Amino acid sequence: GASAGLLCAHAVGQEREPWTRHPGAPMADSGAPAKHTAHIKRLGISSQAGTTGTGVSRTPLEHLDGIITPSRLHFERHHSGIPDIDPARHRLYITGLVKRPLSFSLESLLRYPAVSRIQFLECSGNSGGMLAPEPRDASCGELHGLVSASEWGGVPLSVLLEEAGVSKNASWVVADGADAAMMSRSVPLRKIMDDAIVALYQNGEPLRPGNGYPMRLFLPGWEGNMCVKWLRNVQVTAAPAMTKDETSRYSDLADNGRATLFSYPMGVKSLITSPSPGLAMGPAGIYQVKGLAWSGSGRIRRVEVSADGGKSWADAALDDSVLPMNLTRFRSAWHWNGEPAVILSRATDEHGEVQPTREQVLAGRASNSFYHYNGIQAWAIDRQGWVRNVYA
Amino acid sequence: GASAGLLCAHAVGQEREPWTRHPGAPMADSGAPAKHTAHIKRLGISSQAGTTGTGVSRTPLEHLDGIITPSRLHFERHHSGIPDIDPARHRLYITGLVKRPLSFSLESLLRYPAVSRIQFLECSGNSGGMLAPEPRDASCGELHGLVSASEWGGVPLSVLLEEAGVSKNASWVVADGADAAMMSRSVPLRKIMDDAIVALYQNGEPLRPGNGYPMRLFLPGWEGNMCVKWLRNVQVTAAPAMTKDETSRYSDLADNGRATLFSYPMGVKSLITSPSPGLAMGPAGIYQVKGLAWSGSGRIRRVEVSADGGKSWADAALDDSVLPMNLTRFRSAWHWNGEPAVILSRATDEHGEVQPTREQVLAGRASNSFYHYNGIQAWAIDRQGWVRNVYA
Amino acid sequence: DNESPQLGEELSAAEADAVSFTVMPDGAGLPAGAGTVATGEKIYLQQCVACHGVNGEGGPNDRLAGGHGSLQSNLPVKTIGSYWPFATTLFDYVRRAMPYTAPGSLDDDEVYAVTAYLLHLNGVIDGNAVMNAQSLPLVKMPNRDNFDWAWQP
Amino acid sequence: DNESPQLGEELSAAEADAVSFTVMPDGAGLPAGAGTVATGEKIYLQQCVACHGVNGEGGPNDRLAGGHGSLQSNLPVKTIGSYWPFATTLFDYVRRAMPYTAPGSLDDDEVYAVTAYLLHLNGVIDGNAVMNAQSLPLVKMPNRDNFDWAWQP
Ligand code: HEC
Ligand code: HEC
Ligand SMILES: [Ca+2]
Ligand SMILES: [Ca+2]
Ligand SMILES: [Ca+2]
Ligand SMILES: [Ca+2]
Ligand SMILES: [Ca+2]
Ligand SMILES: [Ca+2]
Ligand SMILES: [Co+2]
Ligand SMILES: [Co+2]
Repeated sequence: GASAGLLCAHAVGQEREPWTRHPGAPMADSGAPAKHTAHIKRLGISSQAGTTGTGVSRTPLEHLDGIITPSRLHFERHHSGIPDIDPARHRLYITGLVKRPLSFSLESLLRYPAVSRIQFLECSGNSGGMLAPEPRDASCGELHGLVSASEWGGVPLSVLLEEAGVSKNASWVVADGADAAMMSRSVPLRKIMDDAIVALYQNGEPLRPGNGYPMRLFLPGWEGNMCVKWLRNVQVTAAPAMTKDETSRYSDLADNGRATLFSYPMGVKSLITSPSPGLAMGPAGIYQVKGLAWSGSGRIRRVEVSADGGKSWADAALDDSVLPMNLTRFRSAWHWNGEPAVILSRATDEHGEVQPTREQVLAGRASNSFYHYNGIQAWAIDRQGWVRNVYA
Repeated sequence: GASAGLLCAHAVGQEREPWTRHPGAPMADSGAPAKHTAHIKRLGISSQAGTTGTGVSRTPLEHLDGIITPSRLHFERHHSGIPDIDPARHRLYITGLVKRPLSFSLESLLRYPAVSRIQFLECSGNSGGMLAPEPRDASCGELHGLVSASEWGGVPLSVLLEEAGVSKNASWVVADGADAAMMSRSVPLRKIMDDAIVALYQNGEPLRPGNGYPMRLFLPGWEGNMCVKWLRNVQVTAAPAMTKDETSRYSDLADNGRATLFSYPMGVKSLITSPSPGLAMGPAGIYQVKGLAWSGSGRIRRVEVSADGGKSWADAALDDSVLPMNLTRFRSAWHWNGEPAVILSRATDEHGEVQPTREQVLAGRASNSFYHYNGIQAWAIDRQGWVRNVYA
Repeated sequence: DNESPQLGEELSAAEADAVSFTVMPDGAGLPAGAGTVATGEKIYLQQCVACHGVNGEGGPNDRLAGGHGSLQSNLPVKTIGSYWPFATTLFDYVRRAMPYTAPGSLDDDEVYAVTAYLLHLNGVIDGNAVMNAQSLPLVKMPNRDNFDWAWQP
Repeated sequence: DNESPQLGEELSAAEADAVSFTVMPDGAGLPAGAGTVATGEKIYLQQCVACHGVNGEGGPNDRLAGGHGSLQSNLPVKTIGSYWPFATTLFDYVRRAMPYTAPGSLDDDEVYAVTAYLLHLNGVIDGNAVMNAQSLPLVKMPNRDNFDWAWQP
């Protein structure tokens, strides 16, 4: 007997599943996920005491496959909730050290040259839980779900700056958002002219409010906090503004008391998303180890996996679409013999940068300096097939 | 005055938008689209008389950008509605000319080798409205919205067939679905072994019910009807089954009374998605002409656009991700002088196949033979900036 | 393949046959049983006529008969009789999908019968013909020889 | 650029200034007005203390004072006084974002005042100091010299 009660061994007639016996549900304006996948939702939602919109929600990486994150599951990091913006009244301003300060409506931006690329966005605070002295009992998404990937489409910001006429002495911009925190970050002008876009589309459709509707800054490979959502003003300056979010936050304190500002590209990183905590293994046998690798500086060149806690490594296969500054999906078959095992992945990018160990990442850091954590992740599997976060 | 009432010319203080004055909405389990984009939904939903699930819904191409279709907006083509499948009881069978007929649960398939690729799916009946003797007054999505693109992830069907052991005399399979129509199509074994997958994931998450949850067949570049949704049985055979959907439907009748079966790859095709009917132009000036191009046989090599009804052509720019058997986004700046104009696009694929004209497509066809329409689309723009479907 | 976990559960021949609905043009997959045009007419008038019309003339749903000789005209009418290359397709499809609101509710004899009736309506078989696993594959459809294959294995 | 439709609408200098909130470390962007520590204390006790605690000790939200000398310890406490490199950041941020439930509700004098109070709480300025566009950029923060730049223009 091979099926779940649909067949009997001595069947003479045809056997059809119960849901084939009457017409199904109609076509719909907008297709919803299956009710059976309702457990696939954002994880670890948390907000500062007394607030509902000053915090994070995380992508459930362990339930996803491929290299794109459905927009509904893209992680969130808001500083004062999601503003209810009227797109007809919203304006994007270009101000500061320009010949002609300008104001753009959404409608006018839709007439500008545009590009579209599939790229990751990672909060520089992602994986901060790995600083805990003892490994936290949490899932892959709960630990590392402040990273997502989307197709981002919009107008190169350089085109708008050229229209305004950037002054010779300019070398930064200060971008701020139309949320209640008017969140602001300084961004080097060189990055802006290189590949920054004013994103209007995410995964084919207009941005969703949680990701910056009607427009956001997108800086390929750089820390998520700089990709200012609900973008309202790009003020051209000669120096960084030293905003609260680039000094008090998103700066890196060393254990000698010195701190580093402006650490921008996200480091080379990888994670095994399955097996991972919460996805129990079945009996011994062949499993597909799969995961994600990315680098803020370019393409992933190689991902190695280990099933013996790092003693030996083997190259994983990479899915076809290895795009610069995007998530790359890796896969590797693994014959699990049913004994306890520790599985790891290690990424290398096209510049030869190799993902560091947890120890290497933490060396020299202050004890609570959690930004830019990109250490190798270890999952331990026990005889029962339970998977948990460990420090290898 | 440059903004919509937010500023007055003699402002001395700071001006902040009303939605920046109080904290916004909280983080959410699942992020919804903006209320202002509620008009972006599937188009042209229609079902056979007396039914709600035997028909189509279309992707609103004119409101989208990039090369991915959000799953909620992926077109639908169902033959008896969307079945309410219990994933724990669903089985995928491999039967027919095999050494060992097999049954697979969803859970077991998740342990198999997998791949993931971004590829289009087009109903072979897409654009059938272009057969009408007079050009229909309809939008781009209403006319051509039976095409969408997704990241499709799943198990190569070849792996499952190898496990079952395909007999020497096999050269086809017959795939059927667990919908109330048990929709079935014959597929050449060569395609199956080449690049067919049992898709489990779409755009990163499990398939949605409207697109085959928990699993569907996906055949890159081939007509959508063959990519059987709710896949339940793959029966290996020595010949095609001549199912209703490959004979009565999805066959191509010529005007001499002969008909062609098994026309599989979708032809090279392109469309201007903007400007297009329903998106009114503003005043004369520069507009970005943008659109989609694809070929069922490989990569798009070139897209040309014309703004003078086909007298002269210029190469459009292609977005970075030109993937095989996927939508490619093209863009071209156009200075509209405010006079009536007819705009066209024409795609060429990597094999040198050039998109035909409407006349070329229809030559030799029966008058109501609407499958595989891939003719060049013309939009006429009048002095008021209204855009409409015309036969160039 | 050393990457495959080989988790398929083997089916007996009977189980495999029970889940496989395909009827091939040579009759493979046809079940035991039989049906007549007369029985088929009764079933049609009870279960099908509301959607496919008297004498299969269509309305509100697909027309199932007629259109003979129309394929080269300005408005081809494709029906079972005018277009379909194989009679086995009719059994296969009705067993899978019809009647629309209760597919799977007819037994094999009833499917044979309604198949016989529709073939007779289209002038393809005699009013006394009995359809079963032997006779159905032998029915030669009028338009059988007018198909080409775009894909060759 | 021959692809740009050039649809930006020009802003007057006053308009551009009104939509630009940034205060630079050199004081550029600071408005007219002024505030004292004493006034700031009153405002703080009305509008801020519920979230940031008496004397800025924190609770339920961020701690705003103290932590001096803790940066090299096993548990660094980063506050305005112990960590922030520039005093202008405080004016910039409070004007944008605080008080949390009603950002934009304080006028410029009030923002100067609460800035003065928080700097005083952190021992950075004298209780008699007045903060305005001239004095604020001159305030030297204790941790000012302990920052390196990972990115050089
Ligand atoms: C409630 C309506 C309804 C009833 C009752 C019904 N049908 Fe249908 N039938 C349909 C619809 C709708 C379709 C088209 C399905 C599709 O497009 O995939 C169809 C299609 C068909 C076709 C294929 C036509 C073609 O040209 O492709 C046949 C044959 C058919 N029905 C036979 C029958 C028979 C025999 C019965 C009774 C035993 C029956 N139908 C009862 C609605 C109905
Ligand atoms: C209702 C709660 C609430 C009130 C009232 C409030 N704050 Fe805050 N404050 C917050 C929250 C929450 C944050 C953190 C914002 C974030 O994480 O982006 C914060 C952050 C701050 C910070 C930045 C702290 C750091 O180390 O980065 C300062 C400075 C501040 N508030 C000052 C004030 C002042 C001054 C007032 C009164 C005028 C005030 N706050 C009133 C909730 C409040
Ligand atoms: Ca049974
Ligand atoms: Ca240390
Ligand atoms: Ca005003
Ligand atoms: Ca013709
Ligand atoms: Ca059978
Ligand atoms: Ca200002
Ligand atoms: Co950083
Ligand atoms: Co075809």
